[in-house]
Amino acid sequence: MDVITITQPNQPQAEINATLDDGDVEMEDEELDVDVNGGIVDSAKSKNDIVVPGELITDDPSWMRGHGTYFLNEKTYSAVAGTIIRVNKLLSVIPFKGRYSPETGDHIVGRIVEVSNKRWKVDIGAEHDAILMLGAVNLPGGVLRRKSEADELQMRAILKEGDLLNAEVQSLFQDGSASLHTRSLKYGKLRNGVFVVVPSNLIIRAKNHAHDMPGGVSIILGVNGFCWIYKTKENQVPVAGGSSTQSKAEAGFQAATHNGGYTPGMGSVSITSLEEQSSWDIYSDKNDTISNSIKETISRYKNCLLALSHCNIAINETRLAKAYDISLGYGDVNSLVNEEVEESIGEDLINSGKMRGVV
Amino acid sequence: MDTTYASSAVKALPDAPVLSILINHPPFASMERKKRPRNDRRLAELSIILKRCFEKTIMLQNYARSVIEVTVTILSFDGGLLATCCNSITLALIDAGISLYDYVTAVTVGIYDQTALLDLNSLEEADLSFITIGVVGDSDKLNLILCEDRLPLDRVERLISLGIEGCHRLKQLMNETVREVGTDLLSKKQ
Amino acid sequence: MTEQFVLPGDQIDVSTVVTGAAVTLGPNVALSKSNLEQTALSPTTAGLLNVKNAESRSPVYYVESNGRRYNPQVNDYVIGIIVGAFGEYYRVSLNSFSAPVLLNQFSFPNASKKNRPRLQTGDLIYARVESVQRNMEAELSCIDPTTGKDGGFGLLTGGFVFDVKLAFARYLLFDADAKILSELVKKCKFEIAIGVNGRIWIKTDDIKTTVACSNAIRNCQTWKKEELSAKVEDTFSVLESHD
Amino acid sequence: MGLDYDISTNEQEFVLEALKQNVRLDGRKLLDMRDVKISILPSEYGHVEVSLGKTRVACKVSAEIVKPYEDRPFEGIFQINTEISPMCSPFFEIGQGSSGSGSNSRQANEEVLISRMIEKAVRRSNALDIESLCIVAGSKCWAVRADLHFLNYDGNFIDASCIAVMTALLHFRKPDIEVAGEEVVVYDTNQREPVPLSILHVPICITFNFYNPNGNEENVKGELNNELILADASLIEERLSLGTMTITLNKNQEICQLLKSGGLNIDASLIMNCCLYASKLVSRLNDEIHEVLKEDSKKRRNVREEKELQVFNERES
Amino acid sequence: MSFEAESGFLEQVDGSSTFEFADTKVISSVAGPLEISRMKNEKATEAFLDINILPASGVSSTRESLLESKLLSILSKVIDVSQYPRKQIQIVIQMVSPGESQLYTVKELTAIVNSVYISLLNSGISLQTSFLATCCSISPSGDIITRPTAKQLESSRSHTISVFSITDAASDSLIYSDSEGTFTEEELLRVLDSCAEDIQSMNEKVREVVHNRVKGDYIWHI
Repeated sequence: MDVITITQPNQPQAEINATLDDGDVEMEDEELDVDVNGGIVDSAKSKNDIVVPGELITDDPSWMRGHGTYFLNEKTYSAVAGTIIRVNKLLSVIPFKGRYSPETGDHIVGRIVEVSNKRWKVDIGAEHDAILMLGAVNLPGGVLRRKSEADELQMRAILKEGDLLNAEVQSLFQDGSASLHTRSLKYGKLRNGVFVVVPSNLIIRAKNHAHDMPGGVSIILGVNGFCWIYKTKENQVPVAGGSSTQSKAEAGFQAATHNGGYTPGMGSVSITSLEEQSSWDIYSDKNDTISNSIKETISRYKNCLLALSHCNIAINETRLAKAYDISLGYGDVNSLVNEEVEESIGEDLINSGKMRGVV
Repeated sequence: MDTTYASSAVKALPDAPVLSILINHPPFASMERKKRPRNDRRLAELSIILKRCFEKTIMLQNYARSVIEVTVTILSFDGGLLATCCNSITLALIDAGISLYDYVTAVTVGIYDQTALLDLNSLEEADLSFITIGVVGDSDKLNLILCEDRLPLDRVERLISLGIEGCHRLKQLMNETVREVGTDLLSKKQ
Repeated sequence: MTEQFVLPGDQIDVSTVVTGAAVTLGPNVALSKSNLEQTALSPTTAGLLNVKNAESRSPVYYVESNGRRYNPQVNDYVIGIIVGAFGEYYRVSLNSFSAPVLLNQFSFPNASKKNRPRLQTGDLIYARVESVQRNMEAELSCIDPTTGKDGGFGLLTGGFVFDVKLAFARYLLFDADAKILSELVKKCKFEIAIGVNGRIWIKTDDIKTTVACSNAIRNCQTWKKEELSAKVEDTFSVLESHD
Repeated sequence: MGLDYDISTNEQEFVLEALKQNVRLDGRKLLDMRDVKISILPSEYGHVEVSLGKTRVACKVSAEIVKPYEDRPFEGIFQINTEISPMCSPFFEIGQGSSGSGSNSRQANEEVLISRMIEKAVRRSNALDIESLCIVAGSKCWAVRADLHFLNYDGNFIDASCIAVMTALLHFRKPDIEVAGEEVVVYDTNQREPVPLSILHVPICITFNFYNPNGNEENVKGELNNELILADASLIEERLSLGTMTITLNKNQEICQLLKSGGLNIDASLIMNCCLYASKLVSRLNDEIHEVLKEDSKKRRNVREEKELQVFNERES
Repeated sequence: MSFEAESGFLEQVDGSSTFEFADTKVISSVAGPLEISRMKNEKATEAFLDINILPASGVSSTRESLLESKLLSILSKVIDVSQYPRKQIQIVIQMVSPGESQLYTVKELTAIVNSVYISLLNSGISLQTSFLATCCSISPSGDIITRPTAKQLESSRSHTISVFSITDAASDSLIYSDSEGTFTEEELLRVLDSCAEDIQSMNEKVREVVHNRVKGDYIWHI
């Protein structure tokens, strides 16, 4: 009998020996058959079943096949490594990782990559660049204004290549690419902060993705994994952290209307020509003055975000706030870029979660 | 075993989906430290072969107007180049969440006298005749066969059947790893 | 054959033209540039000189040549392959490697913004050359200008398409007693569309007959008239003998 | 990006449907090869033209004396040039294959594969004994080169060019030489009969193409194993094929090279059948090549005898 | 003094021919007007002539580039390039046997020009005129040899290639001429005269070859 060895670099020595000793392919097959063929799920199987490409999910033809699956005859197979999701009779597999695939209503952060005919192309980390139509942005001069030809000619004055913005996915095209809009006060061009990218699958979908954090810093956790950490806007009713049921945007909106005073950079509803002039501010390229301490806090949040991403911990605002707390114990901001520190922040976070029984 | 690293990215393109595979073989990866010409036909051939291996296995129909770019960098070469590229690309594609019909696994099988050997190192490759076998999933169908040495025709059948078994075994190992990583990812997400 | 063989540089004899007649230059005939003192005609390629309406006041001079690559001429019937779409146009290939021509999505009978044909890349269409302009891509149309209806133009479904030489395609299309077609009629029932761009589409009831017909038409370009019947017979019998 | 053939969906569907019914456009059965016509140009040695149906390839072998490579003083040099020009079809572009892995167009891929295939089949398999090309170790050796001229494309360049190269190598005669120390005397072909190359074996390529009568899923997961296999594809068949395999064998039933690069997945037993079938074709083609060579040498001998007779007669008169 | 020519035997291109004289043999092919395959080659008002000359053995070198540029200067005068704006015409020449040593290009160029002319006629691409090329050498004793062999060429004092346009089956104007070596003005004129004469005699046979091709193209009609 021929000796067959396929060694896996990371495999512990004992296992390699076991393989060697066995020396028989057919027999190994039975022994090492780890759930490969047993992957047929009946409806009783637990919710988070892991499947891998080519694995049989079910031979029940009554299921409808969704994303991440394919079928032959009556059998449905998985096309990606991920977890099975069932919605009514629709069976789909969500990959563990992958490019962001936009869904209507997602709050995302993106970067302008191209200015073209009446539209911008926006890199949102998906397969295709998203499209932001000129008619889907708040034009300077107030929300009520209609777009004019002059606007078409000066699109670069509004948003140009390299600009970052946060927006909502308005609709999807047939090929899965997204059309965005920023026709709300909480969306628009981004300034006064730093841009961080984490894998999109780590961002936990929530009602709100824009949060004011302790330390005078706000954060937008784009569903696409693009995040923006910036100095909290002034003249704004302070919003209590994550426990607040009222969304920041709503609060901001109230601030704008109730206080009577306008908030620069919020694109408030304005009709006077004076305010029209100042509403160009929402597309300004200039940062406000930011104090060193705020800058340091922003950096700390950034490093915390990266630490979470490094440890593959799903991110939401509470976890980030906790990570921030933990990070304070590690002293200087600069020390946080150390890989070991990142890992121990992650560990601390998981442990603290376990202790409290939540997270 | 040599190590290769593959990354994949999807980007918009006006037409039909495109799969592009680029192989880097830096001088430090092999013993001779030979600088390779930029238009090395051997690497060009390798990348074409790999491209054809994956073209039918990736569900390209899901990626209209996109390009899937795969870059393989050979970090250390010690035999089984094509097979390892194949396996690492499979894992990289799975990691990138790209839809595949099944795993593509490949392994080299050599023959010494009457004995068939799996997975040769570069010294063995230099002296023995060997073939590279590639299989998709658990089937007995061949996706890839490459033989560049002289080999009696009547030996081929045995080498192929051993190769297929090797590929199936490799699939199991890769499967375990993918599941492990997946479980780990999931546990932290909770 | 009565037509005269000519080469570029040969002077075409126009002495027979009636004085005051307006001579039309057909395909492959140009004003000679070598002789500026008097108007002289010269062929631009090797071929057979033809004169239509020689005695009349509007004679047409043209040179027949049997090329492979088609140059669009207005009102020609052509078979094209859709190779792409942009804006409201389809890009259509008339010969492999030639520059594609255009087909407006509204150049179909009863096409409107809401109701227009959805053609896919790879679809085969039978169309008429609508306009040809220097420096612009030629444009096709699937509307018969006399009736405004489809007139047989439009999508060709099923069947098989193959290439023949240009003069042969013209002969098949215009010569009512093209012998090969009457021979084929004896053998089987078929649908045929002939494009003067050298493409012929044929559809019969089964695969083997289609193969036999297409081979017969294609190969008959090298057959003499008298051996045609026998060779058509051969072509069909070879395929039928097949298992 | 180069230009490509425009093939309609109608043709695609028709060809596949025909193949399913075991009908090919030129009347062949699936595994039939087209007739191979090998013609040796009479004016010189080692200039051969091969037609496979309408596919036409010429190969010209030439030799000159050069300095061997530094690291291989005991070996001669053997090079094969496989540049494809648009002469055989506008589909191919000049300089495509040499641009290496950077270029991604289909025709560039095709050219790289053809050139690598011939390289592996003939050069790597040691069909030509390059040690016999050594004249004076380290300073003088024969550099033999085979230049392939691709004249007309109708599919299956690989098989045709392999036959062309091997026939040309077998036919080629290099001038006779005499070595005196470091000095080499080269005799004109009129002075001394030129000598053949030392050919160790004759590798012949056979290419199969695969087609899928079912969906992708069936090919990956299904159990039908009814993929269509055909030998010696024509132009349209080659353009529509979903996978190809080239096996190179010599008459000793030895594989010199085997490549199935991805495409459709084909059952191992079918692959083995292809290999066995190929070995039959190879021995037939091998015989054909030697038949042509024998004919040619007979012809040449006659011509020579005639010439000699003429010279003799002239002298007599 | 004879030559051989054949036309229209390649399937995938629009025109093809071989031309062979005194051990020099070439195959040429013409395809066009085609879509431009590289944007940088596009010419707004005329066709781009994509000329490639492939040596019989070895890879293209500066020698082939030289021949290509000479051929381009001839062809751009005789092909009606303005007829095909933004298109390309692909012309490929495969040398089969050069019939002269590496030092000379004259015989090859002669065969190339004549072969391309026949291929162009076969392809149906618009020409302004017919044309043919021939070459002469002057031996040390002052004799003019038209279409010399390799040996005659090597022993010659000078050699000339000339291309004449042909109007009504007679050599008309000189399109291109290229001489090398030493010669007097009087000798050059004599050479050109004998070239013109030679071309006129060649034209008859070329015409016949082309006519036969056309007849073959219409065999179904006869």
